[in-house]
Amino acid sequence: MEIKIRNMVKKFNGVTAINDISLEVIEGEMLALLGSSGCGKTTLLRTIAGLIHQDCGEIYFNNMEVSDWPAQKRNAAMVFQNYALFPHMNVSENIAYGLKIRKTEKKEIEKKVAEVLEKVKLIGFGKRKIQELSGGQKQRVALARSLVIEPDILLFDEPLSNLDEKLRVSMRQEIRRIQKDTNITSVYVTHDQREALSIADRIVVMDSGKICQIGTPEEIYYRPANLFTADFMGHLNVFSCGIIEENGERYYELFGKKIPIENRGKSIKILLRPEEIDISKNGVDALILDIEPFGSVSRYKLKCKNDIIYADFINRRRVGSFKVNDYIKIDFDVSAIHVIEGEL
Amino acid sequence: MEIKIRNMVKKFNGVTAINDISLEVIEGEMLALLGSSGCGKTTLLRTIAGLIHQDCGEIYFNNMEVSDWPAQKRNAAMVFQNYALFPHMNVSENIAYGLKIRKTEKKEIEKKVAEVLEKVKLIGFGKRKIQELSGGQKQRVALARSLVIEPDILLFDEPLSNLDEKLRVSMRQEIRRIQKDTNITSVYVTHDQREALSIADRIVVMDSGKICQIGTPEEIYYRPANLFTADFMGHLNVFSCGIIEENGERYYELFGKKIPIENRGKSIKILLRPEEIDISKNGVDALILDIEPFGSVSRYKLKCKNDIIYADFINRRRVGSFKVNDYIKIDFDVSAIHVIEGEL
Amino acid sequence: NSQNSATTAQTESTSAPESKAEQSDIQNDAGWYSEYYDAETMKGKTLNMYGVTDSDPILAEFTKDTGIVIANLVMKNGEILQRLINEKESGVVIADLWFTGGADTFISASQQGLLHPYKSPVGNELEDIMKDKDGYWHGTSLTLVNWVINTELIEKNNLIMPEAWEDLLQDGLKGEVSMSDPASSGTAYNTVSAILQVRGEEAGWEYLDKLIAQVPFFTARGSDPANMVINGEAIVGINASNGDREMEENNEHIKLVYPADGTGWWPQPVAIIEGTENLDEAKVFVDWILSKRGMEAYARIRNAAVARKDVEIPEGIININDINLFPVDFQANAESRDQILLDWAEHIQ
Amino acid sequence: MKQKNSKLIKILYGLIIGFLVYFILLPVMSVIVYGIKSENSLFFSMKGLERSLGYLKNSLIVSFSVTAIATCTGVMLAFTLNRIKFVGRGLLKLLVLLPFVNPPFVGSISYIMLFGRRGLISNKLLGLSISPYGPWGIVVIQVLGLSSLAYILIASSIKKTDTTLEAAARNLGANENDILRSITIPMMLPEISSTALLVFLASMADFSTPLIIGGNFQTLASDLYIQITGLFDMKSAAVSGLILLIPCIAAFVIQKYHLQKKSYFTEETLSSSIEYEEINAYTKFFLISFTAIFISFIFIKYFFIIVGAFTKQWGYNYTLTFSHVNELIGKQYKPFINSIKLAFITASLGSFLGMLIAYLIRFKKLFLSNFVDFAATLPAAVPGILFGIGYLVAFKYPILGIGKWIFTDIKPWILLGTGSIIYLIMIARFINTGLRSGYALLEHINPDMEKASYNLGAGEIETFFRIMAPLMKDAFFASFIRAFTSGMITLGAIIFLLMPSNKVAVQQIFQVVNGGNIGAGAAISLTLSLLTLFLLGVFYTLFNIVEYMKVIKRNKDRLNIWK
Ligand SMILES: Nc1ncnc2c1ncn2[C@@H]1O[C@H](COP(=O)(O)OP(=O)(O)OP(=O)(O)O)[C@@H](O)[C@H]1O
Ligand SMILES: Nc1ncnc2c1ncn2[C@@H]1O[C@H](COP(=O)(O)OP(=O)(O)OP(=O)(O)O)[C@@H](O)[C@H]1O
Ligand SMILES: [Mg+2]
Ligand SMILES: [Mg+2]
Repeated sequence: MEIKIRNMVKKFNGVTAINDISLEVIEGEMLALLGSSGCGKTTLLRTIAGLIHQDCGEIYFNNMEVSDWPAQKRNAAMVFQNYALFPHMNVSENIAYGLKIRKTEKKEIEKKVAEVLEKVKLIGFGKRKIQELSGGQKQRVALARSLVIEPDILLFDEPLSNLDEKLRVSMRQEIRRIQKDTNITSVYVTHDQREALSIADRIVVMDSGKICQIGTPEEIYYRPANLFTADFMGHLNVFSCGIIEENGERYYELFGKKIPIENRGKSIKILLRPEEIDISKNGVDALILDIEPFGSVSRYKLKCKNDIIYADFINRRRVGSFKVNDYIKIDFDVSAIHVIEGEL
Repeated sequence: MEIKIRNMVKKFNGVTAINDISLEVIEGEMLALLGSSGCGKTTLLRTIAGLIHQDCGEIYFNNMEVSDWPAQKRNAAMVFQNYALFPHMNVSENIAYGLKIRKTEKKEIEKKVAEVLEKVKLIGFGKRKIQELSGGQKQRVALARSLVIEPDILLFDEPLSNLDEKLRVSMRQEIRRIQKDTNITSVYVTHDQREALSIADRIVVMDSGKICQIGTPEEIYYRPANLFTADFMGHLNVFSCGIIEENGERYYELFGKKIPIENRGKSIKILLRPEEIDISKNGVDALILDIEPFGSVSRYKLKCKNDIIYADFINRRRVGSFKVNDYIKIDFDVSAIHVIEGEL
Repeated sequence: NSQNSATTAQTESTSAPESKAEQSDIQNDAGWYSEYYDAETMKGKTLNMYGVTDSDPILAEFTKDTGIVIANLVMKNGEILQRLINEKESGVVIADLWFTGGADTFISASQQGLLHPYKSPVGNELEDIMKDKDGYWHGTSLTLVNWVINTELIEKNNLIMPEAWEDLLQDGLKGEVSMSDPASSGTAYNTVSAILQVRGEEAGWEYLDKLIAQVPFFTARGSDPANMVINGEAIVGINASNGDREMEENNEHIKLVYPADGTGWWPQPVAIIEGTENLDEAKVFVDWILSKRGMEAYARIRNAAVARKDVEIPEGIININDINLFPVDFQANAESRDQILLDWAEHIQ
Repeated sequence: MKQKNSKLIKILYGLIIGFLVYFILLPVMSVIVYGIKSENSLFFSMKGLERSLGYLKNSLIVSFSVTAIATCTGVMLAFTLNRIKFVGRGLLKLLVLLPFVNPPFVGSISYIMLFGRRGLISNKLLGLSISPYGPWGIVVIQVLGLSSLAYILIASSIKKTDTTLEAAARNLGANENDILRSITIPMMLPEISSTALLVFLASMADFSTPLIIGGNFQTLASDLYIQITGLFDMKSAAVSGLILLIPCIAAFVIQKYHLQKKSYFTEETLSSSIEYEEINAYTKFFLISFTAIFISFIFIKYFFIIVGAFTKQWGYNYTLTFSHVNELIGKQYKPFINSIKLAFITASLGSFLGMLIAYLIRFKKLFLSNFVDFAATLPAAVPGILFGIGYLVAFKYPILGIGKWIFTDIKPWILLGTGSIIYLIMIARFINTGLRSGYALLEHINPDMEKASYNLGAGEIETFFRIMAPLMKDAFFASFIRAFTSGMITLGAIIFLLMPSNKVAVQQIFQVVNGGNIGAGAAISLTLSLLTLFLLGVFYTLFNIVEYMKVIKRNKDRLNIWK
């Protein structure tokens, strides 16, 4: 099922949640929707599901306009951000609900429910009341409830936000496997860019109800179209440089390196991701101001000349021996630089 | 305020949520509570707050037993996992609630609410109804509501789970700053070990209602006491090795390296974190099976001889040029190895 | 014809002090007299009264004359009786007076010691049948059994306007006669017992059987038949009233008919409640209501047929002298009640 | 050791238990003992028992039908008027509440004039001649009245619907029918069953409708009334009351245990809007026309009463006149004030106590909660007049009734004969309405709401007033309306306890209607209704004043923005 959205607008008494969005989701793809809190992700998902109605714009499934279709005709199962589990049913009943509606045979329902309970690691929880679950368990029930019906479209609204890393990874793989196996077109809202990078075929970055960029994870990460996307996808070192013209050559200088540039503008912005910065004997001196350990990576706050620079170094034990106030020498590869022109 | 928990047990009709936990939280420290979904984190927090009552065991605040104190006397503000915002009050009223209860002056309340709204980046949302907020906005209101009263104890139950990375980092810093400035003893439940590592003074790792390990982030990460902790804190390569005795020397072999060991057991487990593996010309050959990009780091699934090994490499562009099915040479530093004896 | 009119000339209360004789003359001019009346102390006093009808306008008149205020609480006969029983048991006396209600409940109350005997000197004016011989109660007005007839429907259905009891048995009234249940309504019980007393057991039941066949169902309350006739649910309803024409005046299509061959009746008494703390004031009221002045006010305001015969009868009121009243023995009425009701239950099956 | 509760709560709870024992259980027990103790009561003759059982059957037939019909109607009304948008909804929402301000006595007269054998609509218009008397007459009249009760109870909770659940079901492919069957209705079960219970109890205890319209089909409650007022046999009445209690208690138990198994609260306690975005046109048409027809039935009756109050002779001569209204002018106004005072105080206190008990039982898990629940509900099952007798026979003794065994000679304070006893009996009777609506609503409130408040340092009282009370506000008002309106026209329960100097307004109507002047009766009933309606409007405004202020302020803010 291919989804096409044209010029969609949605306002809530005065607040514009979606501001003229056009978007295509290709058949069988997993599209991640990334964006800051309150930027309209949930709203977009709900309009696709038909749970709220857009003020303007159309939605097409396989080139058929569905803007006026009721939700139950769309066969687009959604994992709700707040779970929306039925409190008067137990775990199994919640999961079986969609199947029952589809008049699946009782035996079949039991089988499928058992299977999906295993997939979300909730074996033995079938008879539990919803109120007797922990936050993460509820979230997994919500996930299971949508996965089990194998719909045409799957809409995930931060489906793993309350799970620990290990479970999240395995759920993610499960979701990905099911989605690939059954070729279900999926839209996956997440607040976690790492998750988006690892699960999505393409990523949409949204800001205040608008789309900032659409692209593959690689494009989004390495070739952000604008500062917002770039910054959003990971902490960013931004340098404003003036362009120097010498002997007909145009270049700019960063940490003493002269880097040629073909650009005609007067000033540019240079983006350098923290992980592109390297420790090197030939580098420039930098003072460690702070170290924030992130598991396999630590983020270093460095002072280099007058710039504050963030750098991510892998957390090897030998590296771990750097301490705050140590001096290190840092370098970067010119190819790692991403240049954005003008005043962004 | 120092918190002491002694032999606490809590069962929910048959389900043991907390199984004999003893724990101390030092005055002014930020203790992170990590553990898999459903392991009893929320339950532990709620017993500290006095919202549910333990079946056995005692709680002391500053050596005073508070086991029987009602919640309102404990002055331990909690950020609820499900927010628990008051639906009949708007954002400001929700935040002001605790202050009103404390009979703070009206002017003062207004000032504080405005301040905290700024801190959680919700300026202009004061008059909004709770039902008109997005998931992440609600979560921030919940956070603000607890922070604003500057209680003796702060209990955070996954307070940032619905926020994007950028917001999360800034909220985290804000929380940390407030906590340090006011020296409020805090317990911080999170499912995100990176968050725990970066925010906590000490970390408690829990599993099925029990404590697995307590320690500083460093201890927990580098010197896990058991396989569960080790695995939970980041993906882990585990090798079971037999110990070889030759010429009176005891050693084991890993990727062709002979590593001496003083241990007397017959078999050991060797743990190697993915980030400790390095690319090196002198290393052993490994085939790339899969690459999962995680932002600044990518996780590589490698096949090395008959072992499947996970390795994290920093995501530099030059490294990024490796592709699935490429061969690379990998190595590791012996000092990076963590050995756990016997059959864990 | 009305009952024998032997009046007892004996006055019990000859103990009235001489000094008050002068006063009594003045009051006699006003049309009433009570030896217990003391304007100074009694002015503004409030008495409590139970009753089955709204007596407020009369009580207002009383207040005008004496300065004593009376608050009246309207309840049903049974409710008053039950309250008095229980209030007596607890020693809490709420009401001082009981004015209006069925004579049978007054008899029952006096037997249970709920009433305070007071032989009012004014009571001498009343016929014996109108009062209790021990002074427990005095009748004030008469309640008369009558028929409420929907004239519109009589005309429409070409029926004979009923005048005698036999007329209720005409074919056209089948299912159109409304009557209350003698077990629960004083009106109906009085009618039944009067018919039995006058016609004798056998003939009485014979007639009643035919009457029963005309009635679709027996209503629970005495007031229901009249309402049914007003609403057009029935054509004739057996009803009881004070002799007033109010219902006719309020409803153009309604006519109140007093059966020519006799009708049941009972007095509406006044009595003093045992244990009242305002005995003197209560006696004043009894004296006042039984006086010519009181009765006249009563007749005028309530359009009631009153017990005293020397009272001028205002326009529009039935003159009891024109009506053929069944001779009734209230005491016997009360005694045979259970038996009659048992018989009745069998006859309606 | 479960949830711990503070001393305050325990003391409060103890006081409540004391109140319930004293002012509900004691009188009810008294009346039962009173009935059983008497030697000559009907109870001890087989025939008497047979007779009572016959009436019991009638009662059950009527009450079951009424419960089924009125509850369904109430659900449909609540649904249509709160969840479907259509033109004129506001008006219907107002009109549906009319039966609450039921003009006493004349309502049934109006009904008979319209639908009786020679009724204006049934006979003159449609040419029918059906007797309205009998079981169906009772059912129809009770349904018309009790559907509104059902409506208001359900409506207060329907406003708390979490529509995301329906959205989730829709999203999983359920069509509107499925959703209704599997989500919406099951989620409304607490209020539906609560309502059904109250409707059942109200129908069982209603004696006036069978009296007026039952013909020779009388119920246990009306028979009980007849026994007291006609047969002067209060003891047999007490026994009938005892028999009447049995099915009522059974209904209570069934309702209670049926509900306890499931949970109904969700994370979200309020949805921003509960209206259906779209709804099947046929369904919409059906629901709206059903509602409109039902409400027009109610309306016609009221309109006709207005006609009665302003025409020369209701039913026959429709010349306009103000004579009935003029007659009112001379009437005492004090009874009206008394009525308002009584209804207002008892309705607020009763509803409040009921809500409080609901809250304590649901959220506090206190000891004896089943007992408290039962005791507080009991008055709903006892016909008012019987309850009144209970007070009469219990509180005629000193120290609130139990002094019977202590003081034999001295005469200390006796409740009977004081003005406060009618207040107490009314409060005792109104607790159950508050309790039921409180329960129904609390089922939907996430207990974490309360916990969050404690956690922020609020004590029990503050939490109750600041968090729970506002959340339960609608339910409180629903209960208040019901209690207030019924307080304005209650007579049966207090007739044995009233002081002559403290009469209530409804008595005046009783007097007028008894006099056969139904036009004046209509006028005075109407006055009482309008007064009630007006007061309700005032209360409603006061009650929501804070919100109005907010709305006004908001609009001002908006305007300022535009400027
Ligand atoms: N019912 C509503 N009324 C008014 N404003 C609303 C309503 N629902 C959402 N909004 C606003 O619309 C914007 C988009 O909301 P949405 O829920 O789509 O955000 P989101 O991207 O899902 O955010 P999050 O990551 O925090 O869940 C937010 O600013 C929110 O405050
Ligand atoms: N009311 C309850 N009745 C029965 N079991 C319960 C109840 N509440 C929690 N549990 C169970 O107790 C265990 C611990 O729950 P808890 O909420 O403390 O987990 P948690 O560590 O917070 O998990 P998560 O990270 O998923 O929120 C879970 O297995 C849960 O299913
Ligand atoms: Mg969202
Ligand atoms: Mg939790």
